[in-house]
Amino acid sequence: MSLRNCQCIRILDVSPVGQLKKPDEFFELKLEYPNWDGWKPGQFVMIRPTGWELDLLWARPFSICSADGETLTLFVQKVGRGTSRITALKPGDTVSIWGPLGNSFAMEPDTPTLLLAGGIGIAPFRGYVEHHSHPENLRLFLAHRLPLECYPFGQLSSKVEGLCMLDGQPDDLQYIIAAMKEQIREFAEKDGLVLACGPTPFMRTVQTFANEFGVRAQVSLENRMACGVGACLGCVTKDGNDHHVQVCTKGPVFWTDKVKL
Amino acid sequence: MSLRNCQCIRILDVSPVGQLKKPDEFFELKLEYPNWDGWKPGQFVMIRPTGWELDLLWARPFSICSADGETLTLFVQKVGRGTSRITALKPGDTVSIWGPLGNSFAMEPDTPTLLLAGGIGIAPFRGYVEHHSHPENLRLFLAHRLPLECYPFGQLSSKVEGLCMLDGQPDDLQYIIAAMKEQIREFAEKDGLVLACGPTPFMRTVQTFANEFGVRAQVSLENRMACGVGACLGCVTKDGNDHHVQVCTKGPVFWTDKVKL
Amino acid sequence: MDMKVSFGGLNLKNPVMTASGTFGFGLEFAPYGDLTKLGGIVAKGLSLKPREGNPMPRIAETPCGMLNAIGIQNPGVEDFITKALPALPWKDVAVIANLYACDAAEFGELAGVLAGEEGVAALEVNVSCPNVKEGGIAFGQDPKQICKVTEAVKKNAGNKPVIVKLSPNVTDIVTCARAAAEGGADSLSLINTLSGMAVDIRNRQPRIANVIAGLSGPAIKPVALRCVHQVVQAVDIPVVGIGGIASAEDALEFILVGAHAIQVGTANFLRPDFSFDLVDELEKLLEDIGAESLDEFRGSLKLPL
Amino acid sequence: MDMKVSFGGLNLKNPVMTASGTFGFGLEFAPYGDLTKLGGIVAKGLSLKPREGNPMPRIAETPCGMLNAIGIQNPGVEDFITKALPALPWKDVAVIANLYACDAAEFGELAGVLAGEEGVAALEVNVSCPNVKEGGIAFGQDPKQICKVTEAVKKNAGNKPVIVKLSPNVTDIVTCARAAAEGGADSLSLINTLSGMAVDIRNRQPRIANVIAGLSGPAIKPVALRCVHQVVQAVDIPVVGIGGIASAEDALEFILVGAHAIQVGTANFLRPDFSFDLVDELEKLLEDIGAESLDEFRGSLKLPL
Ligand SMILES: Cc1cc2nc3c(=O)[nH]c(=O)nc-3n(C[C@H](O)[C@H](O)[C@H](O)COP(=O)(O)OP(=O)(O)OC[C@H]3O[C@@H](n4cnc5c(N)ncnc54)[C@H](O)[C@@H]3O)c2cc1C
Ligand SMILES: Cc1cc2nc3c(=O)[nH]c(=O)nc-3n(C[C@H](O)[C@H](O)[C@H](O)COP(=O)(O)OP(=O)(O)OC[C@H]3O[C@@H](n4cnc5c(N)ncnc54)[C@H](O)[C@@H]3O)c2cc1C
Ligand SMILES: Cc1cc2nc3c(=O)[nH]c(=O)nc-3n(C[C@H](O)[C@H](O)[C@H](O)COP(=O)(O)O)c2cc1C
Ligand SMILES: Cc1cc2nc3c(=O)[nH]c(=O)nc-3n(C[C@H](O)[C@H](O)[C@H](O)COP(=O)(O)O)c2cc1C
Ligand code: FES
Ligand code: FES
Repeated sequence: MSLRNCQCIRILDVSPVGQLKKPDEFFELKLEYPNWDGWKPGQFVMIRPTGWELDLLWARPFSICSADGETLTLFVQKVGRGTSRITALKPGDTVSIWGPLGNSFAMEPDTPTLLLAGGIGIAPFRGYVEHHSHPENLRLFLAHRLPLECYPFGQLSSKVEGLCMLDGQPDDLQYIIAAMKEQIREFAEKDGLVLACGPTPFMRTVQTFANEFGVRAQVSLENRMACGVGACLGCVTKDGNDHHVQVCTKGPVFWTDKVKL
Repeated sequence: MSLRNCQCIRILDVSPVGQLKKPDEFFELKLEYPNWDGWKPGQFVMIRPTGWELDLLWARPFSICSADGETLTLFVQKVGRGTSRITALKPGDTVSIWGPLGNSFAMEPDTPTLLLAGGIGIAPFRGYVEHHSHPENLRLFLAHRLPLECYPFGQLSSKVEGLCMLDGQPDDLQYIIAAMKEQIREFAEKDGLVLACGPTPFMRTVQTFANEFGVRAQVSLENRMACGVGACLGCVTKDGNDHHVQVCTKGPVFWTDKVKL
Repeated sequence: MDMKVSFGGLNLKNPVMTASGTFGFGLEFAPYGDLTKLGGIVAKGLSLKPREGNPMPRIAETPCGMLNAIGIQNPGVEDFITKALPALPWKDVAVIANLYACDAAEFGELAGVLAGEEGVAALEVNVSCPNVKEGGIAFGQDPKQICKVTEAVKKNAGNKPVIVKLSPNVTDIVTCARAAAEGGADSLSLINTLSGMAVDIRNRQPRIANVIAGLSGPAIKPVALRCVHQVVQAVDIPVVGIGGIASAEDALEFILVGAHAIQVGTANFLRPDFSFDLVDELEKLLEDIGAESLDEFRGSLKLPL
Repeated sequence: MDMKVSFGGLNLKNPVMTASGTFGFGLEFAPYGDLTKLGGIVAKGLSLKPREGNPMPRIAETPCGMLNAIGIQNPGVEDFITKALPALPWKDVAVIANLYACDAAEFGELAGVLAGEEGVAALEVNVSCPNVKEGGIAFGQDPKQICKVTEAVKKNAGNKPVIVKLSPNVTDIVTCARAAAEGGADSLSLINTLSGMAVDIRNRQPRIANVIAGLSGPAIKPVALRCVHQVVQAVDIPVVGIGGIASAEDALEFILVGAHAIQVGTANFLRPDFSFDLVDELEKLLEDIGAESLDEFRGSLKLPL
């Protein structure tokens, strides 16, 4: 098991991604690599900037996007007060960070694997692709609301087969859902694996189709979290037996037949 | 009456004063000049940095140190959470500011006037000296705990007669009090005016000697303030008739025979 | 969007009022905005006789809040009527007097003095003042007393609407609200401050001379919302929401749970022009979130079945 | 400095405990610090039968605080005894069970089950849970019930010390404290959460499925300090201070007003190593402010005459 102690580390760089159209929604955060002895794609960290005064109490959870022995990279979408302040951090600022937390995505190098990302849900898949020994078995499908350049899609589609669809007009959603269904059916037919990360409605859709076609599938949940360590019971979801389980420790990744969304 | 509307203005510069010995206790803050049609030495402003979240609710009061049509200068001592954050502001950051507030020091150009400053209490006297038409009638006495270079003493002692005493050792205080007494007696004898600004115990001592020698004297009080406009009644002091009066609007400057300390 | 609101005998041009004790007599804020822009001004607490209030220190900052124990320092109701009231633009903004007394008879008397004042739009009864030692707490926390005081004020108030201001320092705020309604209150305002305390570990003294003080500001907003919600659900008379409002979003939260108007207290200390700006921001935010009208939005909280 | 503290049948190596519901069963925090460094660990609330707790969402952030309505989700007392307890280093740190039930008889039964467990240092009785709809509120807010429950627990607790945890959502906390003392409590812990609420103006829904939830964190510290102060002044049994502690200074404030120990709740979410660090910081700060000893400092608040 990897060390999960809480550390105070320095920000190396915060840079907006896809400046051109929407300059300040997506950010790549580079931090000093914490003293970890490993991590797995799908795991996440809790981050709380030092010197946040007390009016934002909680840390915020972010998927580990990528890491080498020197740098930890996160991919952060600015959606509210916490992410606004996190993306305004400057090099040299410090954060409390604990992790790697939670379980990880199934990794079966020889199985055809479909990666379904809804928007920012692409974050953990960057690490997944980097960790995968047979990227030729991977296909990445991204549903995106903003211009493609806002996401780390290019970095991935150079290594794996990539598909993307813009969710820009009201009608787009139905085409995306239809395409997703088709993809899931295809991977069910080749006895593949489906991994998904994105907003809850997106995860529900994936679950429905996975059930329909009987394919093995995992979804990563983004429930609100206070502690990240399984203690507060604020982040729970229902498992297959209708029991409340912590998303932070029993997840964030769940097999679609073992979770109620 | 001058305009006292609340404005959002930019910080031009924040620089530590007297770096050498104690690098981060005293700061000179330069701000854009707010759209005022005037101000008087002894008046103050309330300042609250924009983007302070809600865990420091109140603005903080500071004496107007000096101002020309372009720049407003304050002199800030870091003593707690609020002043720590104010002195960490960067050029371009903005603050809400309202003022000029309160009354001002008596200004009688032809009267020999003794300015008694305790530490940071020197701040309003910089403006006083600059506004005075006969600085040769002024004498400045500063009791200081930190090295002299930490205070804007040099700027003033080039224009007026300046005396200063270091309050460094436990014994120093009694000598300072004795010297102050002597000074006050001297100005009483020449029918002068005594103006004082500093911590409350310092103001009490001034009051005692002023009474003893029957000299006209004013003290500026530094009570904690929430509104700065006379509304909250959190800053009151007792006047000569034992009535509670607001320091922010009836003061901060009081004649020593019209206030109970 | 039409921001006018009428309830409990009051007609306000918008739901933004300022809370008693945080806006002086209103005039202190005239240099920072147009007083007639506000929905209403609740003046600082008034007693029959002038009061010097509590000893110093009286205020302390706390996490996202503040403590105060001013002790209803005020020049007395007569002074208000002769000095502050005539100086206020009461023809163009509802000026509400806030009444403080220590028994029902005195409350009645106060109401009688103000009943004839054309410039006073309504009377708000402070049955809760948790700051003042002399029996303040017990009396605002006892439904029977609340009813009695309300009756006494109502009896002498002539045609002035009566707002009863409730304390949150009770086991059951709904019982207190019912007691005020029973006593004839035209509307309720809540909450007053929570009973709190702060100490200094270095000098080992309380930070407030009165030791116990009233907690206000954003920190108490969740408690205030809960109280307003409970009272709106249980009582038929209109409610004015107070407690920790520091943004247009906060104000709309109170309206969403069913408040007809809101009062801004501690946030007036964030910036003296806060309440003035809030009037505009409130209307804009209502539009932004797609509300059809203030009436449609008010109380439209969807509760789980 | 000697940080040991003994009170109400408990001997702790220092006054820092973790509050129920915010530190899991303790084991969740083992990767972040040495559990045996703490003065005590209060485990999450236990009921006789397993409980699924409330529907989601259960938590919301508020200014300097948070709301929770977990609803005492727990695997039941038997599961605790067979799984978590044996895994905890209870020989080297006081492990305190927190009991939740909805009537006195059930509380007694729970106490009976735990009385024989060597690993349990004391029982903390949660008479206040403001989160759970089924009668939770009324029953923790009624002095008679508090006394009855305390008696029932005490009767079955064997030689385990009993701590009664009080709710601040009452008109008079002193009466509740007296009732617990009368029922035989060895000590009191306070405060539990304040009853609060949050709503979302965009989807017009409560932010917590249970609608009403418990407010905790720095926002409530002034209320907690006031409650501890009032109880310490009025009641003879020792008090554990809880509510908004987020620094060593906060912890010392509670000790200054007279608490024997303190519990850290919401601040465990600031950083999972918060409570571990607090142990060191507390000792250091006590020395910095020139206290002679913990005993000398405790309750040394200078009140005005
Ligand atoms: C395991 C996990 C991994 C995550 N990975 C990433 C990541 O790699 N990159 C990234 O940008 N975000 C990620 N998130 C989501 C991220 O944590 C939230 O966006 C963030 O906490 C929002 O904080 P805020 O203060 O800015 O928003 P708030 O002001 O708290 O809320 C703003 C809006 O966002 C919604 N919201 C806030 N937090 C969440 C949440 N946790 N889940 C769903 N909705 C929320 C609120 O309902 C509100 O509408 C992850 C979440 C989890 C649980
Ligand atoms: C009219 C007026 C003019 C002032 N002019 C200046 C000035 O020109 N330069 C300057 O540096 N300071 C000035 N002050 C004092 C300044 O406002 C306080 O130092 C500041 O508010 C402290 O805020 P803080 O958050 O840093 O300290 P806090 O964390 O609030 O307190 C830190 C310590 O300082 C004490 N303290 C805090 N505020 C005050 C206060 N207002 N009066 C006395 N003690 C206090 C506290 O008791 C505590 O011991 C003035 C005050 C007033 C009322
Ligand atoms: C400094 C101060 C003085 C107050 N004085 C009074 C008062 O005289 N009468 C009254 O009914 N309420 C008084 N209050 C309570 C406020 O009107 C309001 O109910 C409370 O502060 C909660 O609102 P807030 O959180 O927006 O401040 C006072 C509050 C403060 C902060
Ligand atoms: C998520 C959460 C769960 C809680 N669960 C319990 C519980 O099971 N039993 C209990 O007695 N108190 C429970 N509490 C209350 C805390 O123990 C504590 O009394 C309260 O949070 C105030 O302290 P704080 O401000 O330091 O958090 C819970 C608090 C939180 C935040
Ligand atoms: S975030 Fe606390 S249990 Fe999952
Ligand atoms: S600071 Fe509010 S009255 Fe002076």
